[in-house]
Amino acid sequence: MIVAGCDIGSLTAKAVLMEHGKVLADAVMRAKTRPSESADEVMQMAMQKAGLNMDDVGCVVGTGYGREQVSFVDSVESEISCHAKGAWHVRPSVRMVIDIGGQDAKATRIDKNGNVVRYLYNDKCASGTGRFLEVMAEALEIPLEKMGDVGARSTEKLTISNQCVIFAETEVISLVNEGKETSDIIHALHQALAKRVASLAKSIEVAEEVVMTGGVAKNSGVFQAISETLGIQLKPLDGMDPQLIGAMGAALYAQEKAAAAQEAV
Amino acid sequence: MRPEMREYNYDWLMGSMLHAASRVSNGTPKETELTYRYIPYFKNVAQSFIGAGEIGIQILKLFDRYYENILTAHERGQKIAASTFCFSPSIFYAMDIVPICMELLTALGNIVWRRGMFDYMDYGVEAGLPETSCSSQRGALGAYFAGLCEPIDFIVCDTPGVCDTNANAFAFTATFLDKPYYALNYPQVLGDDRSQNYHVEDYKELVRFMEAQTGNKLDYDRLGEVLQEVEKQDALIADIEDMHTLKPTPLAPIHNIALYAGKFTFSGNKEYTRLLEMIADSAKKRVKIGASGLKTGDEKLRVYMIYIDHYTLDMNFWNWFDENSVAHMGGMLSHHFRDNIEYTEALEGISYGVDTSSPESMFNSIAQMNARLPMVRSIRGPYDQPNMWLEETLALAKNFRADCLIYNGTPGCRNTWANVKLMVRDLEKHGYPTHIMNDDAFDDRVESWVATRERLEEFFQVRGLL
Amino acid sequence: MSIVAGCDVGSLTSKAVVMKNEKIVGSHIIKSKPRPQDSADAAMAGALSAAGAGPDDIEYCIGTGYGRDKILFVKEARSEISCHGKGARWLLPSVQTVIDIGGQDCKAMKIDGDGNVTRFLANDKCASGTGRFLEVMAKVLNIDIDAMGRFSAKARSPVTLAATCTVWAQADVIKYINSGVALEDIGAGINTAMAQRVAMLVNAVRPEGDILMTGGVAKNVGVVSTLEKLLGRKIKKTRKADPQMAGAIGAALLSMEQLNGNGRKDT
Amino acid sequence: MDTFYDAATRVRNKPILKWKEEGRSVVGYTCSYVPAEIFHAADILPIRLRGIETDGMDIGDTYYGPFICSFPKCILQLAGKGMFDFLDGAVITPGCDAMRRLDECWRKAGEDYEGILPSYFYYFDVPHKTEPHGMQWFVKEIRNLIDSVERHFDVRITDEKLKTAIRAYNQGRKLLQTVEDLRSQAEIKVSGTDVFAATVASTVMPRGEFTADLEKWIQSIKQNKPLKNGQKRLMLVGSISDEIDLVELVEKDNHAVVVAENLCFGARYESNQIPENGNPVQALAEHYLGKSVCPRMYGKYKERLGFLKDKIECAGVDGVIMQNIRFCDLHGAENALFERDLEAMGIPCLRIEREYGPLIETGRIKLRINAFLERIS
Ligand SMILES: Nc1ncnc2c1ncn2[C@@H]1O[C@H](COP(=O)(O)OP(=O)(O)O)[C@@H](O)[C@H]1O
Ligand SMILES: Nc1ncnc2c1ncn2[C@@H]1O[C@H](COP(=O)(O)OP(=O)(O)O)[C@@H](O)[C@H]1O
Ligand code: SF4
Ligand code: SF4
Ligand code: SF4
Repeated sequence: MIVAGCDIGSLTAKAVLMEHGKVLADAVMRAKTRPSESADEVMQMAMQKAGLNMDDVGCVVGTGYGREQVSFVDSVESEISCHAKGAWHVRPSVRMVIDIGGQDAKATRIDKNGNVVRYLYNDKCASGTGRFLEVMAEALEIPLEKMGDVGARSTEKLTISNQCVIFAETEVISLVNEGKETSDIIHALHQALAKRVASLAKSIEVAEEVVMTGGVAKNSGVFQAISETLGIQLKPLDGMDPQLIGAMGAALYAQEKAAAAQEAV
Repeated sequence: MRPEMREYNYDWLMGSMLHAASRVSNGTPKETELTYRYIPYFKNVAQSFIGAGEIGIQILKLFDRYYENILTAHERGQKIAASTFCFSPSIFYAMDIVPICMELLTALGNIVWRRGMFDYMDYGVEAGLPETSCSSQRGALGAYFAGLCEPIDFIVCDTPGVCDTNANAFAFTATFLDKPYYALNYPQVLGDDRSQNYHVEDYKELVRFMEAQTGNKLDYDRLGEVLQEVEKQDALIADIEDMHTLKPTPLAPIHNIALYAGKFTFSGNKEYTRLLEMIADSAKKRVKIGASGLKTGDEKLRVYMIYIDHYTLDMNFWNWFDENSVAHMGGMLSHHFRDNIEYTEALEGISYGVDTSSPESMFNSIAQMNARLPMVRSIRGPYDQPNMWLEETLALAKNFRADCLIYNGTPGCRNTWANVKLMVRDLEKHGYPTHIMNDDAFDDRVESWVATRERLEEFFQVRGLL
Repeated sequence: MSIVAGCDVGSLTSKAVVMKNEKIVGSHIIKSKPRPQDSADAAMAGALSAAGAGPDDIEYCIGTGYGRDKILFVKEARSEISCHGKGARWLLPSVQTVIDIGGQDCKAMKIDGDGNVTRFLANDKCASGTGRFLEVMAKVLNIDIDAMGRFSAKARSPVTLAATCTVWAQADVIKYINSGVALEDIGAGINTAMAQRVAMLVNAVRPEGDILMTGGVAKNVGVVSTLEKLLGRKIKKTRKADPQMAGAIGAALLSMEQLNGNGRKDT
Repeated sequence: MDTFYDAATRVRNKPILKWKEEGRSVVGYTCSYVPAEIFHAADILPIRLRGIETDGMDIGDTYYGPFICSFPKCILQLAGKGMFDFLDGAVITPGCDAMRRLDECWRKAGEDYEGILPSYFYYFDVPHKTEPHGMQWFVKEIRNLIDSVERHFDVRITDEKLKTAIRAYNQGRKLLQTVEDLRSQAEIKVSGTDVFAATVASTVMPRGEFTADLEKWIQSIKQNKPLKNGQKRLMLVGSISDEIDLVELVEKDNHAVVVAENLCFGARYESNQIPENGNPVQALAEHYLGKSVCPRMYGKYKERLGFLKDKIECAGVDGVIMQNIRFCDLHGAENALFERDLEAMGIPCLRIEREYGPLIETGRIKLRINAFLERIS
């Protein structure tokens, strides 16, 4: 049976279609103000790619900030469980998931069956989020996708210590004014973000095998910086787009649900 | 502060509303409806208290009395003492002083007023308290700074050594309003002889201070009477707590707050004894038929709150417990530690007894009792030392058979926020799923109830609890 | 008569004013660029061309704003607090209390009859309570910053909001959007949150006399009207010039004082 | 002066490293309520724990929660990074709540990072009052501390040794007071930054060496030409600070000189000499607890205000800058009271809230200082 997971995040909406544990198609788009619109559109995108329509999909599970607003889902699951499930499916040996999305960062410890043991959100004063990087990318006039590469070219060590997104922006601008290299500033930003997120993971005790999910995981600079700060190498997700892990987890829940329903029949 | 708020005296307004609400239940339906019209914002809350039956009504009456005492104290020639929660007011009653518990006033204002205590809290900041200081005192104190209350005569608190923000708020008030001030100070350990002596010495100094303020000597006979009443209350609480351990618990979430709100306002008073008797009776009735105290009648989960156990406006938090069939096992604030209670047995030196045989023994009793009230008892020293926060939490969680734990505080609470991450880590190791709430128990603006609720639901779902 | 100028390079916008005889003869406002020099040059070029003058005509120029130390063509730099004080006094001679909310900062000050600041307090805590807070929120709501101001008047029951943190408030806003709350109510809640923070600051300097708001947020009618309610005082309107220009105007006026020799020498 | 700057701006400064090379012990403490004389008497180098030179907060934030002053968090961060590995001991006090929880946070971090917890880790319970029972408690606390140092380090701290230590510290105090007198004069010959460097250095240098250097420095100050005229004379008060760059920032454009301060790492207790005869423990207790002017001693606002007024008068202060670290309630509230009372006396005040640590908010702080100077000129 074909199942779907739909992850309506604060910044992006994601959909994954799956069959027998394999991904058929996926889609990502910028979220709109109304979550329901984003959900409809991103689902359409994914189904178009797979050449399917809604009737072909047996069960849909929603997740993410906007999950309650999605009309076509059969049930909803929290992002925490979905990211855990998705990451565990891709890499069963994983015991900790660090998920950095647009709005928050979470560290989650999971057991050998993919169930959540403990999790923690970022604290109130929060610069450890994708939003932080976006604001900075804008201020530096660098596309988000390039941040990782640019940061890798850094030669001088700078520090950005302000926890507040808005004030960190000022700090960045004054570094620009001092004539500092963009690559060094970006490197410093990645370090700053990594430190915030690392303390989150450390607070619940870091496990052996850690993966990173959510959009920010695509940023190789952050990926590397977190590895360094934690003192262990984060594991790759074997080709799977980390931003889609939440939606994938939701699809896996949908699969379980569908299977249970079939059994009941 | 909004200028229109300055047109009302804060305590007069609160007193009037509570007075009206407490009398609603006596009226005919027509009269009730009419009264509600005068307290439109308070209507919902009043209804839910009254809906809770005679206990709810008794709570309203208690608060009505509390305000009446404050408003008429000076007419009656009594002095008013500003004080804090976790301070036993019994000594005030023994010395014929009218106490004000600032935190309770803030919490009550939040429950009663639709806009909560925001304006007063902000006024506290305008007066000079840091915005990051604890909202629990800042709310009511703001009203006092603005001069919207019956003036206080002196200040007494017991938080130096325990909580800076709290002690500091009262020290600030003393300077700001130019009032005499005495603060009990607690060492970091509890239970050893040296600390016990210190408690007594400090308490004696406190009594001398109050004697000087009132011009009256402490009357030991009166103190004896009050303490005997405290003893009676303690026995009732012990009964209630015993029943609270049963599954399902016969108590509703609201009973917890009644228990400690009463203790922080009317300890040693007959009114409080009556309230406790009512709670005990109703619980007994439910126990007999094995009924749950929850509205849904069905207990699915037991939660113990490791610090503050309520949440700002509208009684949202308790109602949520009720609606989700979650039994509220109380919090650090609502349990008490007199001798021979099951959960104190594992914790050496943490309980107190009341001995009224001589002035010296009474002094000792009341000083040791005060030193064992919630905050001053277990968050005074390192959380992982014997009988401090961790051990106490584990003992209570075990005794009340909690399934999971929740931390709730205020961003102003340096004391607990400085070590709650460590605490939770240890509690998880002991097998308790534990959730940290990021809200402010007194200020909705820090995190809205919508967000708080979502995080709570997520916790129960993700950890497989509900 | 001499021409003087003031240039205010803010975190979000940069403004330049050219004055003659205490009258504005040219002004210009642009969105700030990453480098303050560039912003200053562009803003000043605009103001000069509006005045029909050239850079050499300017006899004295003072820079202010967050980028004030980076402007090459100014004779000296002054803090925006002093400049807003002067500017406000020019905009409304009866003013005694000034509230300046720009992109990064919120300040409340009291001024004397000459526009000199006698007391001030600035918001140090965090970015909420600044114009940037409103911008971030407008973005989340996907509406125009202009429209946001008008929401307060339309709202039925404004939401309460985590005013302590921009980032956190944003999360709350998203939750409200997701649970289907009307945009007007959310917008009004944002304006209220902002106004509450500002009111605390303003009250702490003990406002007196006529109050004027300067800086970009003065254009947000929602914040202004809520603030009036919270303060229990009217905030005066002025048509003499855009209050967002107050800093640059003040800088130009200070330039004039320097020229006339009644300026202070040492600071 | 270079020695002072080195000592004041580096956690692992030369005198400490040299001391260690000689195989002697170093003990760190968190608060000015700890009688350093005790350690001096045992030939242990007592140093104030500081939070400078941090470049992140990942370890501090792992253990501490979010709403906490960054000063103790920075100490924990440094400890976690092994910057304090030269310590043979640490003494934690209940200076404030954030500070006393350093005990737990450091111990727990010690379970996760090997070797960061000194083998001697002591909790020194300073009471919050000076009434007779408070003083008695503190005397006993001092005796307990002495006992435990004797046991752990296998030393004997006799009354005689304590008296010698008191004498050594008194000498430094007297000299620091001389510096205070010098900077208060109408003709300013020394910058506030230099003086602060010297006072901070006094908390992390071996006393003998410090006193000798200070004496030389004082001689050289006397030879200095007066600084430029027309600068505003400022006083700096508020939350804990050992940051030289903060004073530097105030003095940067030569518009102002810091002529007085009332800071935890400053010279505020230095005007008091400890009696060198009689019972040394009693004398230490009366000095450290009885003469303290820090807001953790609740209910003593009037004394503290009086202290400020004296300094303001004696140093001819034009304006007072009051800073508090975010989440520091003690100083935050007190600054508001100071402002109220000092402004009423016609003394201009500037209140700022800031973050401790690498000076990141330079721009914002400078703006306020500039505006303040414009206001008072
Ligand atoms: N190609 C990319 N390279 C680097 N970062 C990216 C990329 N795409 C997205 N991001 C980051 O991911 C964030 C969005 O993450 P996502 O998980 O989609 O958030 P949410 O689920 O909360 O909507 C963005 O804020 C951005 O920082
Ligand atoms: N038309 C408008 N309506 C409402 N708010 C506005 C408008 N224009 C600007 N603002 C507000 O003013 C802020 C910019 O203020 P400004 O004084 O220019 O800042 P700065 O001086 O720091 O650059 C913006 O963040 C925005 O919130
Ligand atoms: S400083 Fe910034 S991130 Fe921190 S609470 Fe304020 S707005 Fe939020
Ligand atoms: S402020 Fe006081 S308690 Fe805090 S470290 Fe300084 S002296 Fe100690
Ligand atoms: S600055 Fe304040 S909060 Fe920070 S350590 Fe000192 S007294 Fe404590």
